[in-house]
Amino acid sequence: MNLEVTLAGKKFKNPVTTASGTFGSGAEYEQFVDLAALGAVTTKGVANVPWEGNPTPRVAETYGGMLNAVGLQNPGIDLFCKRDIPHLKEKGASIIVNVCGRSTSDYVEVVERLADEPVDLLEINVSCPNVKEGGIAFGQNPDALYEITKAIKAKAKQPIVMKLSPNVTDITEMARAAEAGGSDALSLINTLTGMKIDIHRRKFVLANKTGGMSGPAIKPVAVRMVYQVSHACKLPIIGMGGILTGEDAIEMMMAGATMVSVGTANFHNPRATMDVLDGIKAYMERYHIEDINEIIGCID
Amino acid sequence: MNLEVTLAGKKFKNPVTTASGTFGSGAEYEQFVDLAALGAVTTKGVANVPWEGNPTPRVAETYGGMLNAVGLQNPGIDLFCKRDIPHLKEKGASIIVNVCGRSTSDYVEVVERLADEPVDLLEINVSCPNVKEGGIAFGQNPDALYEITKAIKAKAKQPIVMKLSPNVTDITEMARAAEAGGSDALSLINTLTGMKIDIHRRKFVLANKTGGMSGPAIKPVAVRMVYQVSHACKLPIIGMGGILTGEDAIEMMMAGATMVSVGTANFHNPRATMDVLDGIKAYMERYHIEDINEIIGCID
Amino acid sequence: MEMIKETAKVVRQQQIDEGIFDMELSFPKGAALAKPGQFIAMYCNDKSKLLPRPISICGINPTEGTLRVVYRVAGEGTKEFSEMKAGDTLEVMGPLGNGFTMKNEKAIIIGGGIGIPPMLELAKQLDAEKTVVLGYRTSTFLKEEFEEVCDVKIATEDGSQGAKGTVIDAIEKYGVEGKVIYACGPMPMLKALAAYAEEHGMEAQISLEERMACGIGACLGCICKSKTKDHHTNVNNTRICKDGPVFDAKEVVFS
Amino acid sequence: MEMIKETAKVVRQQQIDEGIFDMELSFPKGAALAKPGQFIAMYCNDKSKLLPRPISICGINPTEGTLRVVYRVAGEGTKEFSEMKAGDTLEVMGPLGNGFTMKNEKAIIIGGGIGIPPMLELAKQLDAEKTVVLGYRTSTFLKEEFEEVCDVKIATEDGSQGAKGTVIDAIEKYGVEGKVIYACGPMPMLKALAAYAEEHGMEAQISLEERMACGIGACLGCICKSKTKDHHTNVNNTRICKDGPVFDAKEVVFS
Ligand SMILES: Cc1cc2nc3c(=O)[nH]c(=O)nc-3n(C[C@H](O)[C@H](O)[C@H](O)COP(=O)(O)OP(=O)(O)OC[C@H]3O[C@@H](n4cnc5c(N)ncnc54)[C@H](O)[C@@H]3O)c2cc1C
Ligand SMILES: Cc1cc2nc3c(=O)[nH]c(=O)nc-3n(C[C@H](O)[C@H](O)[C@H](O)COP(=O)(O)OP(=O)(O)OC[C@H]3O[C@@H](n4cnc5c(N)ncnc54)[C@H](O)[C@@H]3O)c2cc1C
Ligand SMILES: Cc1cc2nc3c(=O)[nH]c(=O)nc-3n(C[C@H](O)[C@H](O)[C@H](O)COP(=O)(O)O)c2cc1C
Ligand SMILES: Cc1cc2nc3c(=O)[nH]c(=O)nc-3n(C[C@H](O)[C@H](O)[C@H](O)COP(=O)(O)O)c2cc1C
Ligand code: FES
Ligand code: FES
Repeated sequence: MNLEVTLAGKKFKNPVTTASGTFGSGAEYEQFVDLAALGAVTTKGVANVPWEGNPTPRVAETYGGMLNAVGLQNPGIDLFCKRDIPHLKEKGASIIVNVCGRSTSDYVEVVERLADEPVDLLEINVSCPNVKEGGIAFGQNPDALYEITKAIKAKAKQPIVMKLSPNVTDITEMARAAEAGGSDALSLINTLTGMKIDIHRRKFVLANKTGGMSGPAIKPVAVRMVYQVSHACKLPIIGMGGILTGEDAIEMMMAGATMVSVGTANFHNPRATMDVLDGIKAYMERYHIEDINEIIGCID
Repeated sequence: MNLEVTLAGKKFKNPVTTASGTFGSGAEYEQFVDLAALGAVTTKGVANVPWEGNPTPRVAETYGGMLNAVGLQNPGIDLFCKRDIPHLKEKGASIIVNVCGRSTSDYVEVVERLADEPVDLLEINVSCPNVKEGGIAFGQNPDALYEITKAIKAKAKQPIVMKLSPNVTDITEMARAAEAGGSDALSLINTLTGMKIDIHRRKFVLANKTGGMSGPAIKPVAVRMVYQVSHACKLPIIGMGGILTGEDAIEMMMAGATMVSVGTANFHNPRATMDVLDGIKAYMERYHIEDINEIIGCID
Repeated sequence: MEMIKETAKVVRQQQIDEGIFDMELSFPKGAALAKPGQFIAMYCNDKSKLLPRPISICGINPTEGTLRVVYRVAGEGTKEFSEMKAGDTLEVMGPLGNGFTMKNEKAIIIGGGIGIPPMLELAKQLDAEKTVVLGYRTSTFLKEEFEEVCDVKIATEDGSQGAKGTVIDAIEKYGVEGKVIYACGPMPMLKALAAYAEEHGMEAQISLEERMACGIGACLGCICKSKTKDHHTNVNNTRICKDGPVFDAKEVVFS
Repeated sequence: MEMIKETAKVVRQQQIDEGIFDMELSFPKGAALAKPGQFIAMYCNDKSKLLPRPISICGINPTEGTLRVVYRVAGEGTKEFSEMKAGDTLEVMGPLGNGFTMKNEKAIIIGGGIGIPPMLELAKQLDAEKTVVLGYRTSTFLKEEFEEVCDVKIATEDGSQGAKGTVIDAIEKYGVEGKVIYACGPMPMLKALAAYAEEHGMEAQISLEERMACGIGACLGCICKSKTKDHHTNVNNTRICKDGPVFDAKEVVFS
């Protein structure tokens, strides 16, 4: 049974990675997950300098999902390169680094800093709804997305994967802008912007008022967008949004994703990534599928 | 305890209505719900002529919600006026008619046909993601929305309530376009476009491939958009999207809705509208709220 | 049509075949109203699944106030039901739909696969000369119960019992005759029976299936194409949950 | 820190006060590892609620392989737990967090409201001269169990028992003294205790609460502001679930 997939010229031993921000840099999940058994570990968004993130409360549960407004707290690229990358390498993991920034030069600085690091892909988060500057501003405007993609691509040593926001009228327009800017692959979806009100205290549950919605509740939107994007441009896709089981992963791949990220599911079940991988294998066995690549985008 | 609300100059005995398309024209729910006890019955989208709708399967369950691609099957305005309006009036219900069309003239024809009918409000569905022509085309483009609003408003005898699609980058831009076009109120949200794949049959679950997602899964998006719109324009709002309980309704009203519609919840519990109403009353009693209007948009 | 929405209690549940469960529900008001061919909407306790599951009524016991359903584990919802034990409760709504119109004419009662259970109560209640024809893959659940009522012919896909092939093969092999066909089963079987009935000048009442949301005629989720314009929406669609699930085969447009 | 994720069985559950439940869980591997001040993540069986509920460990019985939790019904999740009976199962993960650092110095063990349960196991295990001070609204759940361990002082909001007011009122009224404060309770109480400890030159170990998602330090959902830069993210935030929930009060920036 072949589980290996190739995305943007890089080989991954299987299609399962972690959704940025839900898995730290892997260390926290090591008691539950063999990091080397994953296709890759996608790390929490990292910026050129440490970020404090938003005030608390930062997370809230919603029906079949959750909201977060962590605000990209991160240790900055220096500590990340010194501590997290070596640790992941030592554990035998392939690495996708998620990059965030407030301005184009922030992103470029991080990308340049990673040039000689043993990193497979750079996932560029231009779709975080929880920070005031940068982030989503690039992710909701095709021209801005094109420009920043081009700027990052010019400096990146590793293939880049622009991560798209679902909070747009037409996701295919954004996909094409990233493609035109030189992105090597696309990652979708980031979170849907949502809000929860505590009616007893008459307050927003999140200090940030709004947060990004994730989890199985949003899966139908994610599957739809992956399908649309896979038909609108030629780039390979890392699909995510609500994957809880192997069957969810298969669905995302049938819609057109070459790899899948498991996010919120980790909070529900710390072994979720492994369960997803096992579920994929079980599906392949049941239907006598020799090569996982057969199912990618298999329906039109 | 006062539950009466006024929206676009019309008084409703309480803020609870039904979400269009989930309650037929009321008759099917009469065994469970006293139609006169509702703030209003909002009827299934009606066009100038009968529509066949989409092929089946038309509905699919999703995590915490569902997809539908009914495609606005409806009997046309003639049979609607002859049968459904008199029936609702006989039962003592206030009526909000949801109007659909493929072109501006379709909408205008329906609206004119309703001029002398005992209808309180006209809810204009320019946001149905499940029909090829019309519908969403108007709902995702602010200029088109402005134009059609203006055209309908010019002919409408009753106040009009443009119903907005959540499948947009900036809901406030759409709200302002409808306001500028003369809409008397706004209704939001319609469904989020989603997709479900049957991985065992390798087929789309819905014949239409995509469908509109509704139910509690989408509530955080709905609350966020109601909140944003209530701060972006002056129009009163009918809020909907995932309301299952009285507490959900209170949340939507705190976010800025004057009335709330109960949709998918009816499928889960045919008495949902009544339970929502009872839940609102219980909340008011618990917190000694004399007038429901106090809580509308009570948080910033 | 009167219907009830209530919390019902599981009185008994047992597995009767691979993946097939037999559940008896205490639902007195529903049992008092139910007719053969109607169905109930069963709601999941797990709240991530909101829509009710439509399941046909397999047995009606108004004296005990119970309804019996026999169902196959097809996905998450039926899996949840299958794990319930006597004493557990769930929300149910019903009886729903029209049910069969029982005629006092020579009848062939036909069930295919998981379309077999709804025919049992009809076989019991139908006051007419009757033969039951059942189509199975291999294993023959509920067969003995039908045999207590009347003559039963069998078809199995592999021919391990009865005729090899479909219910039509069994009808032909055993020369089963009648004026009215009552049937439930997979779409291809119903389509074939509709053609068979037309060819032989028989009436055919067939019970259809479609994905449902409301179960009571409000959402227009579950329509089938009909030859005549539907009274409800004035188009060539009719609602399976409300105006069916049983239709005169002549009224149905098969795709 | 080792932690376990497993299906645990409810061994016993009873209501001990209005809205307050006492549950014993069979979770042998967790019980073998747990320390006072740690907590467990309890998952709901209803799948519409995905995030685990953090609940402090109130009792540890490694011999029986059980952990005890005492919790207040605050919303849907704790409501679900409260309806469980002996024999029911749920997923749990733990033990989580750091727990209290037990010092052999004269101690004041302080609990306020639903922050009282986590102090019971500490009171039992702490090998030092100690007084327990408990702040209640009115009704005094668990008080007797504390009294079996050591001297207990009470404050109630209405003064119906013990000192009227807060735990600080009780400390002052009864002249309770010590070198180390161990405390859990609402934020205003902890803030006041931090000030009190500083004023009196005492150490204060306080257990904090925040909304959590992962419970194990991965999501950065549950931070509190810290005076020094955190080893993990290199900013003035520290993770309550992983580096807490117990902190030296001097390290915490109260908002
Ligand atoms: C009128 C009617 C009577 C039925 N009677 C029986 C019966 O007596 N015994 C029996 O085993 N089955 C019966 N079915 C089929 C049964 O409803 C489905 O097998 C069941 O809904 C599957 O639910 P699930 O959660 O296990 O599957 P999932 O695939 O997880 O369900 C997902 C969604 O799809 C719907 N769905 C899936 N398959 C079907 C289907 N075949 N028909 C309608 N909806 C479906 C579910 O209701 C649910 O909303 C009947 C269907 C209809 C329409
Ligand atoms: C470290 C720690 C230890 C705790 N120990 C106890 C204890 O021993 N006994 C006890 O009764 N309570 C304790 N709590 C509070 C308890 O976690 C919440 O009351 C519980 O999560 C509420 O869940 P719910 O589903 O009933 O409420 P809902 O309001 O429906 O919960 C919705 C979401 O908010 C979260 N949430 C709501 N209130 C809180 C809160 N106060 N703290 C953290 N998350 C919250 C829930 O976990 C859930 O994700 C502790 C909290 C923390 C952080
Ligand atoms: C707590 C949390 C933190 C996140 N942080 C990041 C981040 O740092 N960078 C990023 O690109 N996406 C981030 N995301 C979005 C996820 O990577 C993912 O796109 C989204 O959650 C949808 O997947 P899911 O439904 O499987 O969680 C975060 C999501 C969550 C829930
Ligand atoms: C089966 C179904 C049919 C619908 N038909 C219509 C319609 O005819 N016109 C319309 O404006 N909205 C229609 N909607 C959208 C609902 O009115 C509502 O906006 C949406 O479902 C969100 O609310 P809910 O989550 O409470 O269902 C339909 C929704 C469903 C589920
Ligand atoms: S299921 Fe709603 S009309 Fe049949
Ligand atoms: S809850 Fe995730 S870091 Fe604490």
